[in-house]
Amino acid sequence: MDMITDILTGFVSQMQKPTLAFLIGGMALAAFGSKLEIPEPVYKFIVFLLLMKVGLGAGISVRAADIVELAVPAVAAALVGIAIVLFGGQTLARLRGVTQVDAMATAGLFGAVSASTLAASMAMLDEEGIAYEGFIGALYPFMDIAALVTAIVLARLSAERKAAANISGQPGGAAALTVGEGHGNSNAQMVRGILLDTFRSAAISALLLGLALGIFARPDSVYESFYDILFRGLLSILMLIMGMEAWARLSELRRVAHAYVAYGLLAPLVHGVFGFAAGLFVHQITGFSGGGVVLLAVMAASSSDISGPPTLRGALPEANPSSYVGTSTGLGTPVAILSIPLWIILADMFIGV
Amino acid sequence: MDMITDILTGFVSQMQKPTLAFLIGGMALAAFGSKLEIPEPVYKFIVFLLLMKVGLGAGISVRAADIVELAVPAVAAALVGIAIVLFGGQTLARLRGVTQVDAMATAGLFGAVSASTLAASMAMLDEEGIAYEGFIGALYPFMDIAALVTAIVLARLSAERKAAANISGQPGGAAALTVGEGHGNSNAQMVRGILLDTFRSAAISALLLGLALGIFARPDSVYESFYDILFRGLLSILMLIMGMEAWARLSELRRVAHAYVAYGLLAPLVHGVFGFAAGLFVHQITGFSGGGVVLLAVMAASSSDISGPPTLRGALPEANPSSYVGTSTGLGTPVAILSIPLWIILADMFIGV
Amino acid sequence: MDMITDILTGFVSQMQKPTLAFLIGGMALAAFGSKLEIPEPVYKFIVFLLLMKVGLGAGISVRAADIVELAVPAVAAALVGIAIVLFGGQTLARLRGVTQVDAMATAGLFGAVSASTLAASMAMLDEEGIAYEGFIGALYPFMDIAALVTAIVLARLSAERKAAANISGQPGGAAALTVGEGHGNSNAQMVRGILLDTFRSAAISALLLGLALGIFARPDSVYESFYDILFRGLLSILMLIMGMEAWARLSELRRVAHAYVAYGLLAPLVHGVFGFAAGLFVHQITGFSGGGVVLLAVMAASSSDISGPPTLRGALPEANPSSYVGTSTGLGTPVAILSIPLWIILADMFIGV
Amino acid sequence: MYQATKIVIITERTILDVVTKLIEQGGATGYTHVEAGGKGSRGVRSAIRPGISGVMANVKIEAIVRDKAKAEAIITSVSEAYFQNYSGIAYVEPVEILRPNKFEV
Amino acid sequence: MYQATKIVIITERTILDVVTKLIEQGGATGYTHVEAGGKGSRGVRSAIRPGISGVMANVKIEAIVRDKAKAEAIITSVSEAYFQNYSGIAYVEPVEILRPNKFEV
Amino acid sequence: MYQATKIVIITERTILDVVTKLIEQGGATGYTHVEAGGKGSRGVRSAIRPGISGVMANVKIEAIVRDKAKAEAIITSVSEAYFQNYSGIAYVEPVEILRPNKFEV
Ligand SMILES: Nc1ncnc2c1ncn2[C@@H]1O[C@H](COP(=O)(O)O)[C@@H](O)[C@H]1O
Ligand SMILES: Nc1ncnc2c1ncn2[C@@H]1O[C@H](COP(=O)(O)O)[C@@H](O)[C@H]1O
Ligand SMILES: Nc1ncnc2c1ncn2[C@@H]1O[C@H](COP(=O)(O)O)[C@@H](O)[C@H]1O
Ligand code: NA
Ligand code: NA
Ligand code: NA
Repeated sequence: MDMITDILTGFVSQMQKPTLAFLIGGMALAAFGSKLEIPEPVYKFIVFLLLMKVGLGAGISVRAADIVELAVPAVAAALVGIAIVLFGGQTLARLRGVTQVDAMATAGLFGAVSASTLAASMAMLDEEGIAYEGFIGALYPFMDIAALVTAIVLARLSAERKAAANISGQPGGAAALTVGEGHGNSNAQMVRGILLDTFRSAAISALLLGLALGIFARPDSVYESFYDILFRGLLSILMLIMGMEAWARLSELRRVAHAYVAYGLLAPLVHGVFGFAAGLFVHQITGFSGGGVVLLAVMAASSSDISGPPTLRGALPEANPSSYVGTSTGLGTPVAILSIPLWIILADMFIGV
Repeated sequence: MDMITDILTGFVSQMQKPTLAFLIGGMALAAFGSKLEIPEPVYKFIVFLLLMKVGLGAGISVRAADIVELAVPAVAAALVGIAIVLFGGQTLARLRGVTQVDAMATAGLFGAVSASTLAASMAMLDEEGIAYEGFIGALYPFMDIAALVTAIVLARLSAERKAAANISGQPGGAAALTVGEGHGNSNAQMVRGILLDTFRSAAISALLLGLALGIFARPDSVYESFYDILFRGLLSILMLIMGMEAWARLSELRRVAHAYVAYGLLAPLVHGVFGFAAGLFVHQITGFSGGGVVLLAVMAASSSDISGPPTLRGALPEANPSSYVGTSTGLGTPVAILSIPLWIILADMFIGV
Repeated sequence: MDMITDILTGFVSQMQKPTLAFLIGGMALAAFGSKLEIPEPVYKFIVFLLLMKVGLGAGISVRAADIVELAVPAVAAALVGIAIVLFGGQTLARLRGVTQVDAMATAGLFGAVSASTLAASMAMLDEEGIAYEGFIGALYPFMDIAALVTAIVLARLSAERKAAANISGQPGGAAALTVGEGHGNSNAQMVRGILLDTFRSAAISALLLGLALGIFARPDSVYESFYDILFRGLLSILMLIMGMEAWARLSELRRVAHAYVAYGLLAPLVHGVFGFAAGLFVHQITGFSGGGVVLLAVMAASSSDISGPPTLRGALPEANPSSYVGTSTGLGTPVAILSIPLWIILADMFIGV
Repeated sequence: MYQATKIVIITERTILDVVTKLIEQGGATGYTHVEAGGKGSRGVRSAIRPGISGVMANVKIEAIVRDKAKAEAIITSVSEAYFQNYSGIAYVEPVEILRPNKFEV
Repeated sequence: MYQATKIVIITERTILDVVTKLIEQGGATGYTHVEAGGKGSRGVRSAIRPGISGVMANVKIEAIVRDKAKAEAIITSVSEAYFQNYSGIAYVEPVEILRPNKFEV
Repeated sequence: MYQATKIVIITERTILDVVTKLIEQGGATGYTHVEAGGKGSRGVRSAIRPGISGVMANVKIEAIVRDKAKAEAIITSVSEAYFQNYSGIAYVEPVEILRPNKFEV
């Protein structure tokens, strides 16, 4: 009885945290049919500022980090991204009403990383005074790119296999110019093309720019006096936006199989466990902090909602965006954000934070 | 002679206050034909941030306030909103060239509240170090919604009465889908529909969201480190925008009766007196502060220019937007903002601030 | 050998300064084909805020400045603007593939001032702790307007002379409504019209508004708590934008004569010397600071990329925007920004900073 | 190629939702809209400076319908329902389409 | 339904005001414009990335006039006045309108 | 005035670049595009609220070509290449132009 009260009290106090409260507020507004909207140019800019903040902060820390300390979690992040895609793609494709390519696209987004979710978890750790490696932001592209590339490559290979089996092919498919450049015939060329598209996407470019400036320039003063100061406030607005957006995208799910709803609700938790386990492993090897383990779990749990969808829309035209955008933005992101406290509690239990 | 010099000096020093100076600067720019423009997405966002600031601040204070202290001014605010509409609608409708529905729409906007004017008065009180109840922002929706709903209901009832008298009615009117939802046949349904539309409007939603977050979550840290810090600067830009906007909307008044010009210039002062009197009354009962009295007077004096017009355009299609937007945004808002110092002086004379 | 190492080290450390690093980062992103974009409404707003900051800061200082101290550099700034146009127009018009009107338009932009470059140089002086007169921002319109008006008037007079010689004229030219108002027949009217257009342009209006508010109102508190605080951070983003923009506009130069490339690369340095010399002269007369000399050199070196092009497009329709926009935004601005350290070094050598 | 009719309605941004509802009720399988500014009997309106309240913005709505009579019925109903109180114009144009079944309910 | 003619002019955003003045002088009772991007003989132009100065933005302007001769006169005058120095194209299309008096001066 | 054909393609914003490439390959000398929203068989799409990822935005692309056969060939090729996987419609309209050589390659 007491425990239930405890859990409930704990839950309510978690939901009162500004980050989670703004997310829930956004969903409530949208559900109520409010006409409030944050204009598109504004949220694009907020996302850019947060990514620059994460990138610059990571870049500044990378300068001082040693190579092993960095390389081990980076490899772990990439492997987690790949594992999520393999596991998620397999699982989803088996479910009723889900095509192979839609399964891969959806798993690709869930393997990739959500900037808003990562930023939210950093803010929550800061708030609780839990330390984490400053360079963590640098792990984002490893997991994100590994997941997207794996998903696209596997989906294309499977489509080619199917097309080879079924010689007639789709009419007109041959006439289409491939969206994006550099997609050649050989597999190596294909991977190069996908990589290029991914690196050029708005979110990855902003993050890498911040990283590069953090490493090679001396942006410390402007980082502290501007990007870091505005971080919390801008994040509160982004949470509101993600809440409204989640509600708007949920409606896409009415057009697709029920399997996506189940996946969207459960996958963040399962993937978070993948990330958490990888984090514990890195902790063993390099002394990675408890906060670092939390952030790796959150990255794994999160699903891309800004940069991933257009990359997939270009690379896998046959995949239905209603499925993957609805599942990721409509369910994956709010579930991942709301479950951040879970990873903090687990990390505290396993290794102390 | 001395007194005139005193008044002139006082006037000049008031106009030098950043808030008023930016407003006048905006009008001057527009009058000069400047091509400077603050992009629409930016001012939408600024208005949103200011409303969130007002709402969050009020919500945080509401937590600690007692119910009577809150309820009395809330009821007063609603009554003032209704009184302004009744009084203003009567007055305007008697003037030459003003139809019944245009009178009601215009009085509705003047009964409602302008977020920019309210924010400007809070900034001026802060600047002068005059205290006011933290929960004042929570009174905004009471006055705003009471006024808009009263105006729309009265205008519709009078139109129905006229239509019943004049059976033939307007051709095609029957075919029109009502703008907004939930407007049924019975009066109760009508009021519900109007209320829903009002609550869903961008400004009221933002304010209520801020209030709810302030009351139920713990946004104090982000409120102080972001919303409150940016408040003064963003307000200076909003004043500039309101100045340019006022000038642009003045031209609408060339198309409508002279009566609107007189109303736009005088109504803010008369309505302010209504609000001021109500404030004094609340002061007697609950010990409401002098700053609170000023803010109630300013809310009454102000006229809605962001959220009210689209609500009226949807609910009262026969009303001419040139009349009510021109009168409110073109004249009402600048007059209300420029007369803020008046209420401060009066409050100081009557009860000390 | 040592000196070369010194110079290289110095160069690398200059490029690491946040301002320059963000500029280079922007160029790199665009060159790489990144899809990152800062939305148009956002950069319009950033430019507005920086111009307000420069204007307000200058206005606040002007209050305390004496008239000679102000008038001498203002006249110098205007003369430098005119000298650049005369010199640049002559030089360019002699080169192969450059028409008279294109030469004048291009020289006009280079005589005018770039808000982003001026803001960058102020930030760099602040960073190094080098003092400069607070009113310097007030010199901007003198140089800017003098240069644009000179260029437009000269180009029009030369076109009229040509038209008089070659009576047949251009077909249809007579039917065109002149873009902008107030362009009459007599030369005085023409100059009035051009001046009006220039004063109404977004950048000059914003700067003059800031100046006027700084002089006549009391915006000191909001200046310090908002405009000044956000300055460095917003500038870093503007530098990124200018870098991406420079890369995008470079492609315009493929359509025009090679002469523009040479001019775009060299003119900022030559014009900077004009400004520097004028600054030294003012230093002799009024004791103008070393920092002030740097800023005068930078204004001269810079070329307008926001406000100047639309003014020229309206006033000189026959000039090819690919030439002047490509040369100024594509080459002039990055070269001028990257050479700011040069003027600091020179000022230190000549008079100490 | 198949004959079809394009309806165009230019009106106030605030009534986009109700106008498109009428278009769909009239039998169109879809519609497209773009933000617009303009000038007509009720003065200048602008997509970029729609006034701080937005009531001064226009929208241009287009719908392709197979049947010309249907097209005319739609613009007549929109016109009767809204153009007495709201700014707006409406017209139709002949077009040719590739996939006729896409535009039939 | 009544016959009328739609004028379409696609040109540089910076000359919107003067072009619409010519359209009104030519006898149109109104016009509608939308922000546009595009590509033609003078290269790529964009509504979303119009360059930091805005001189690289396009606008698409439409006006309905009753009389085809008037329509042709308007696009001829715009074309002669501006298309030597500014980017732009112009064309006309037949349309059918409901309320002919709305489009007559 | 000279006869010409206007192609109109309304499709997903993300494939603007590849569609305009096909249009140019088909022999058009230029094109114009505007941001759009709309509704069709694949649900509601919006220019102002294109979703945080932007994949829910539409674009309307127009190109004038002299030759009607060319116009039909272009929309057929776009339709075959993209409309199986992407939202979109395409149609052509007759127009009259002033300067025929401007639209010939
Ligand atoms: N002759 C016209 N040609 C094109 N658009 C027009 C015309 N007349 C009106 N419009 C458009 O329709 C809107 C409403 O017109 P009105 O109801 O006459 O004010 C205007 O703002 C214009 O966008
Ligand atoms: N063939 C065409 N079809 C449609 N729009 C065109 C065409 N040619 C040019 N345009 C538009 O007109 C603008 C100016 O064209 P231009 O003067 O040829 O550079 C372009 O930016 C396009 O928006
Ligand atoms: N009947 C129609 N009339 C006008 N536009 C349409 C129509 N059907 C579809 N569209 C537009 O084409 C887009 C894609 O349509 P769809 O592929 O049917 O989802 C929609 O979002 C609309 O913008
Ligand atoms: Na993930
Ligand atoms: Na009021
Ligand atoms: Na210069």
